[in-house]
Amino acid sequence: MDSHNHHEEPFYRKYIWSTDHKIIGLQYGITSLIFLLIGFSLMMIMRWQLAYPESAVPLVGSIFGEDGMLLPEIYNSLGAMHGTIMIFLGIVPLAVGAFGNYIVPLQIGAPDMAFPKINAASYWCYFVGGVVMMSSFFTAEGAARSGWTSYPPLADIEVGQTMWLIGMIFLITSSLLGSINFITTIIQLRAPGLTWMRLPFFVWAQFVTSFLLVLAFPPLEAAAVLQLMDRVAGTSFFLPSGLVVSGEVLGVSGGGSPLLWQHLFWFLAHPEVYVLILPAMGIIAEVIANNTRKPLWGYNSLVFAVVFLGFMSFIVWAHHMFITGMGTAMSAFFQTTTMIISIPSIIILSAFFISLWGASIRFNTPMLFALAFLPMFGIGGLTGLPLGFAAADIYLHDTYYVIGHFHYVVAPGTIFGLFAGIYYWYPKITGRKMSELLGKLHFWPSLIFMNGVFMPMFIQGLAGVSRRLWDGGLEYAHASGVLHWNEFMSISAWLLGLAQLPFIFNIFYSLKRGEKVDKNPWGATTLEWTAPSPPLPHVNFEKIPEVHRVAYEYSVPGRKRDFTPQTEPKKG
Amino acid sequence: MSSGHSTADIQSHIKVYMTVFAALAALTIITVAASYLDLSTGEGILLALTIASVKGSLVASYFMHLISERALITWILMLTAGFFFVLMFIPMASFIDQAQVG
Amino acid sequence: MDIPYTVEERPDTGLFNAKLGVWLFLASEVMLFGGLFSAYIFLRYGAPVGAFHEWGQELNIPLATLNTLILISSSVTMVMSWASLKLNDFKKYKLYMGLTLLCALGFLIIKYIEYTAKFDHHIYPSTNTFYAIYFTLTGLHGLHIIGGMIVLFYFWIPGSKMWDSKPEQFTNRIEIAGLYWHFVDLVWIFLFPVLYLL
Amino acid sequence: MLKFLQNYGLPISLSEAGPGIDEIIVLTHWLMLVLFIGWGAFFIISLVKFRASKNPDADHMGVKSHLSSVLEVAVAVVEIVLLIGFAFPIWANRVNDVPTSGDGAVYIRVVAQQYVWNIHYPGADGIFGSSKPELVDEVNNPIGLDRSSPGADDDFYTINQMHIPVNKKIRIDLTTKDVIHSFKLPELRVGQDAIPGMSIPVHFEANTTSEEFLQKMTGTPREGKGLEIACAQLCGLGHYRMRGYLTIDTEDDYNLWLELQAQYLEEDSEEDEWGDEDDW
Ligand code: HEA
Ligand code: HEA
Ligand code: CUA
Ligand SMILES: [Cu+2]
Repeated sequence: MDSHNHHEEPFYRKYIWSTDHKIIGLQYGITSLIFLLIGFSLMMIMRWQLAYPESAVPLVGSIFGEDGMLLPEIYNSLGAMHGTIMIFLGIVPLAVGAFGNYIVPLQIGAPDMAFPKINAASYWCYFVGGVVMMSSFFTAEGAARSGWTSYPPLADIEVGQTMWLIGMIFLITSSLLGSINFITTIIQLRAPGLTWMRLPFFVWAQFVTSFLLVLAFPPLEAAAVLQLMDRVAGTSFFLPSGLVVSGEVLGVSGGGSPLLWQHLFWFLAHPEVYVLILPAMGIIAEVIANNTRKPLWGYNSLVFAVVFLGFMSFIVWAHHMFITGMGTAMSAFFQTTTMIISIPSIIILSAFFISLWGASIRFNTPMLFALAFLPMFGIGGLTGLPLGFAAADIYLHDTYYVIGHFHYVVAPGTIFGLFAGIYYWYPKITGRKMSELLGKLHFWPSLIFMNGVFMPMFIQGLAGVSRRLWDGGLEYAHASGVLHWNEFMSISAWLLGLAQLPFIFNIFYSLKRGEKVDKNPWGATTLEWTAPSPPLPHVNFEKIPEVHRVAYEYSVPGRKRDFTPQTEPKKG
Repeated sequence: MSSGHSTADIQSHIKVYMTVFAALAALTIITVAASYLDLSTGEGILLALTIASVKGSLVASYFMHLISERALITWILMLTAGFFFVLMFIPMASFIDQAQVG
Repeated sequence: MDIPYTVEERPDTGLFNAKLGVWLFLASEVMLFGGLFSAYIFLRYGAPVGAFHEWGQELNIPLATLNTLILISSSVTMVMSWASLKLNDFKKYKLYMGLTLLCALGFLIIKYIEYTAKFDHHIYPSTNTFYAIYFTLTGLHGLHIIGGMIVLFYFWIPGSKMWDSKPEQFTNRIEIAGLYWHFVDLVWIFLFPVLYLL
Repeated sequence: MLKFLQNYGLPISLSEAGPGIDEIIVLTHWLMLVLFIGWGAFFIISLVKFRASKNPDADHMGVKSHLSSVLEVAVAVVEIVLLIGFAFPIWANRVNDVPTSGDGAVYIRVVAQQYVWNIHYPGADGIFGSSKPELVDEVNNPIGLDRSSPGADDDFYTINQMHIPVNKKIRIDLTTKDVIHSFKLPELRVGQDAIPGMSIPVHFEANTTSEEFLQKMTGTPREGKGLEIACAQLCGLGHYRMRGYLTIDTEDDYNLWLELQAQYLEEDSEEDEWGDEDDW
């Protein structure tokens, strides 16, 4: 690109309509952190309702109605939008859009992404999608209220869904543009000498993630188009004949099937959950290798496992649909594939655990988050197993057990992974380290309150409490024994919110006051640490690096430093 | 494909393109004609899809140069084709397998 | 520092960036139409036996056959315009590209005639599931044509200046635009029998 | 483990299929516990033993043995056993062995709708009349029963009140009028989505009556609160209150209840003769 005249770029070219992967990465990062905060805020309101179902919401209650009570329809809106925002506007853009954009080209020694303009377009599609989603709160109909899964017929007949669908189409387009770019970049722009088996594990994780996005997202786009047709053109793709809604026979031609949506939706949404977790695992791998001062254990099996995981994730989707009345053959198939897919996860986690043995572990903030990730993801992953057996799922489906399962993988799992990444790469982006003290002040309460929020969900789930209940189960007798946990979880959630303040403060504080560091403060081996901090606009490196070694040469016996950068030539 | 093509190469390509064009046109006529035959539904579907697949592979192989494309592309497409068929048939199979009172 | 392999091929993959990019894009398109075809199968299975065939009788097969031929021709002219560039014949390129656009326009006009004929008979997407999927599939395909036309038009007139400065890159661009265009043709090759003939 | 899980929420099971389902939940939790404790112990030991302050120089090679592969294979084997030994058979039993009225099963239709459960009983003749969407009248005929269809005259339906006899096979045909709902009897370990456009069979057998259950619950927070039908799938703003009541009767009580319902039906239709709904 126009590398020779980047000095004279006007402000809007440099920071707004930029094609530099680093700026785009930051744009993604800032936008998605804000969305995370919004998604979390919605949940803090909902947690009030769940803890104290019969009282007005403090502070913001007046928005929802005269008496400040949260109406069930608003609760449903907040729930659907919490899921949507967290997944499609928060985690994916942060994990893939921000970290992928900023780090991947640096780690493979490329001057930029392969298609810088498409990269910018991807961000702006995401931005528009986000604006559409958010503005749906302010329309007369309100935001979507049929769950993030948007199951028809409910989603076909419920108000507010149209904006959601339009927003999704933008978000999907954004992800497609982005992931095509990633794959091409990783295949084409690796620096000389950077062979596949020398790639940092993070790049592998992003590579597989991008494939999942490219191949799994389009069916949901198709499904979104069909649902949009149902809503605006009066078709009935997902509506069977003879529905009676509020006493009136629905005036549509009928003949469609609600299960069609579920198949198309989960064909994406299962791979999507691995999109949420793989980048985090990649970050964890980098942080662990660096702070154990030793190579990742079993790099080859890690790579194999992540590729296999990606492949398998396309054929397990119907484990979300066991209770739709699946027959024996299909349930056997999907249970088996679900069990198979748990094996690569176990391999990956085991490799991380074993990497700790014989290490010299530095407990800095990124490492703390990375270490906490392991058991937290472990709990989330392990509780996926009973859900994967159709027989057990008969009882556990759509209870808080499921909610507990996936929050353990996404919140103390993925979010911790992303926190680790932010603390780890912050010096590369700004040239300064984040405050360790504030970091620890962020870490410990977060760890405690995360468990405070999500552990009791398993108890409620075992008791059979359904999800998406406006009153948190007050109505139901079978919930009576576990209802008292609601208050506990809610208080934990608010404290968890408070625990984020040191983090937010830290981000701004360290920008100015953080300890100034050189380009490789952690003593790391991978390529991004050979670029200046921050890397040069548009070109990253003073000179395209040449790679001579595998990704993690730490503590090789007989060398005077305990790390050997990938760029260091082999002698002799 | 972008480099390393001599003029003669291209000229021979052009001949191939014309042949493929003729084949595509002919197959189009055939498939339309066949649809007027008195075939059972199953046979009709089979025949029409076979012809379409032949036409499709002609376009992909020659116009899109897949026949001489790099292995990498072929691998990506094979992966895609695999998931395409999964997407096509497993939802259907699962629907048929559904427990349901008729 | 420029981004490597925008024009020349990377030795170990044998590809330039945009070629890989467009194939990945086409892979995602395959899955997009895959989702819709999957919907077609689902709905056809769910409809009364023979109903899809019955409902499809309203469609105008001769007109669609003509459209198929037009689209195939546009694919040929497209590949010819690329070959002309390879032969350094810019005039021919302009001619063939113009013809491609003309074919595309013809296709859309015929599509328009077909659509209006349906609307005149009060056939809409909401009429039954067959027409729902018919209008969705052909509509989406039509959008792909329109998108392709915009790109091709750009390369035909305003973007063709690049030929003077960077002929090789321009040829590459025509090649990948062609890949997209052939794909759209390929989709139609399947849509035509599936919607009109079965 | 079962006791443990029951201390942490899991209700006691009241159905024939319950123990099987509990069994697989319990076994999976054992597997999870073993993995968690095993790796957890390894994790803690590593953190303590290899902290930088104690172990300043890392060992480049680390663990050399491939014991972990053995472990992974072991997990896979356990999963296979669980699949073949438990998950598949339980599922097959749930889906395939659907009893018919020939087996002496009690036959009930359940029609879900936004936010109630309509329970449709075939009456003394054991034959369900047909229902038609056009006939639905939310007040007088919520399930759109066609009284003129064969076997329909003695059909009756209740709203949110389901009675079943204990120790008898129950077969339910589950449908819905509008959106997806999910029919869930937590204590009976029954769960099935109601999908629009489909009628899906569900079967189970209760082995404890409501009364016995309530006795067992004395002294717990559950005291005095009977069994219920939960809706487990988001179905709109009233999802949280879509609750039905389930009563498991002894055979005699059940028959009494049926008779009572038949009486009500009679009284109803007599009243109706002057009403205007039946004029056509
Ligand atoms: C990042 C996201 C993520 C990840 C990684 C997973 C991973 C898994 N998930 Fe999860 N899942 C979700 C996100 C995720 N899931 C979401 C969002 C939903 C709900 C969607 C909705 O309905 O709204 C869901 C729902 C869901 C269901 C449907 C439940 C229902 O609706 O009834 C099922 C069923 O099979 C399932 C199974 C699994 C399995 C078997 C894994 C496996 O891949 C897990 C494998 C991992 C392990 C087996 C852990 C191994 C760990 C160790 C060996 C170490 C242990 C040691 C210590 C802890 C010290 N998941
Ligand atoms: C990635 C996905 C994700 C994440 C991270 C979370 C995070 C959280 N979720 Fe969410 N949740 C979902 C995805 C997610 N959730 C989905 C898909 C559903 C189902 C929806 C449906 O039913 O349709 C759901 C449903 C759901 C429910 C059930 C509602 C119901 O069924 O009625 C509950 C209940 O407590 C809940 C709680 C929480 C809480 C307390 C957190 C907390 O852990 C939040 C923790 C988050 C943070 C700690 C973020 C901190 C970040 C910042 C503060 C940013 C800083 C900003 C700057 C620097 C600018 N969630
Ligand atoms: Cu019915 Cu929820
Ligand atoms: Cu899943």
